[in-house]
Amino acid sequence: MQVRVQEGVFDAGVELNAFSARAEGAGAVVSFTGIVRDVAGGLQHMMIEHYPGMTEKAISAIVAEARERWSLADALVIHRFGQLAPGAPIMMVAAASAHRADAFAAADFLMDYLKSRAPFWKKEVTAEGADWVAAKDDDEAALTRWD
Amino acid sequence: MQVRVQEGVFDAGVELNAFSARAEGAGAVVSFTGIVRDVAGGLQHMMIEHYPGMTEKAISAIVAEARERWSLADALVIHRFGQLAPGAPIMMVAAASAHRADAFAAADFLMDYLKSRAPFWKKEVTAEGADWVAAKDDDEAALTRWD
Amino acid sequence: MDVMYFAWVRERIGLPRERVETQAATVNELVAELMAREERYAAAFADTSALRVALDQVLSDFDAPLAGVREVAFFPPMTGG
Amino acid sequence: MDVMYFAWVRERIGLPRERVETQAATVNELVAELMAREERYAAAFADTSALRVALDQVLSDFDAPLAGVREVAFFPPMTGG
Repeated sequence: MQVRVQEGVFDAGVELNAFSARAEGAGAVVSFTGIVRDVAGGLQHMMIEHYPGMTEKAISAIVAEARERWSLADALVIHRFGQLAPGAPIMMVAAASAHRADAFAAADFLMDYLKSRAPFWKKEVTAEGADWVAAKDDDEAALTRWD
Repeated sequence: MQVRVQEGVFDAGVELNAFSARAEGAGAVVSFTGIVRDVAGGLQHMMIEHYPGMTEKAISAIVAEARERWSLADALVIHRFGQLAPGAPIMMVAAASAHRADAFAAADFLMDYLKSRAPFWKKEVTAEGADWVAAKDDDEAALTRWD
Repeated sequence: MDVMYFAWVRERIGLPRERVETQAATVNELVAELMAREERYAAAFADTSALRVALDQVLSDFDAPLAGVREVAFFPPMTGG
Repeated sequence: MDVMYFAWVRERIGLPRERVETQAATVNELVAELMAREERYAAAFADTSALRVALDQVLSDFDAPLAGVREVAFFPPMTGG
């Protein structure tokens, strides 16, 4: 299990390969990559604030929960903070298992919980100003899938 | 959309990065990589036979179905045939979307259908001999999730 | 028409494809003709519930008609992915 | 105890953290004390249903007791991922 909270960019492909190589004996690897997108047009950059100390703890707890629920060979979470340009990777999750259903479910679960339970906040900066991204009701509702 | 059926090895990390770069504007990319694993111990290699001509058609139809069901920026399927060593990548699926739920569902769906509806057959070769891998009832049952 | 065999069906029959002249109206009739030929065909087709059939490279059924079909393929359930 | 603010809560109050001496027994009591201080606190805490609280870096509730807690953090719902 690897949890990284970092300001610098990461290479999703390099991380996927390193993760798959470490997860020896796992036949199924699922990855999710989140990328900064310019939804409304005019995005200059995204600022991500987080709560150092709590962030790592919260993510580790979420990963531990996933490992209890599914049979995983390994799991990976990388999440960036600071200033991110459109098209840049924000975060990445990977889950390795002997069985594809476990790898898919665990990666999906990790994403749902990271969205709403890890202390990150996104702000979109355009020429008109800066706005905090509002939490979506959908994201909170998604957690009930795992009750 | 890209469908590749090939004998040669592919690099999952390189493919993931190229796919993400092409899927401009998609904030969510989900990938699945299948890797040859030595379940029972003693696997020398895996042989994958396929039905040239039908294979590409069947995969393209499955991808088209996924694109009808979910809002996807792009989708990728790579599947190898021939002789594969333990630890080698067998196949890969990727789905890009504006929304993570669509990317996850589409990748999961593509895997379920590729398993049971694309004309590939696996044979495991050990020192004791060679055995065709039997289809699992679970894999056929998994398709009913998408009815 | 061309008849193709894959995986253990190919191994049991001993060849990957052959040209078959037939008046069979359905896949089941073609299977019956092949089984009557030789023991290796009879063995391969003994349990068609364990087999799949594709007509012109599209999955089909054993009771499907063969009119106009150029390529028939028999194989076990797929195990890709 | 240390009180921390994140995202728009931090911006509205105008600082990321401060030391607060308090006898408040619960988070709600601490919020009431802070709101009584100045308008910017009152504005930030006007609708606590739009806020989350963490006690010693673990998500908690506004009616949770503060006994033994060293670090309280207030912030809007998370939007990571």
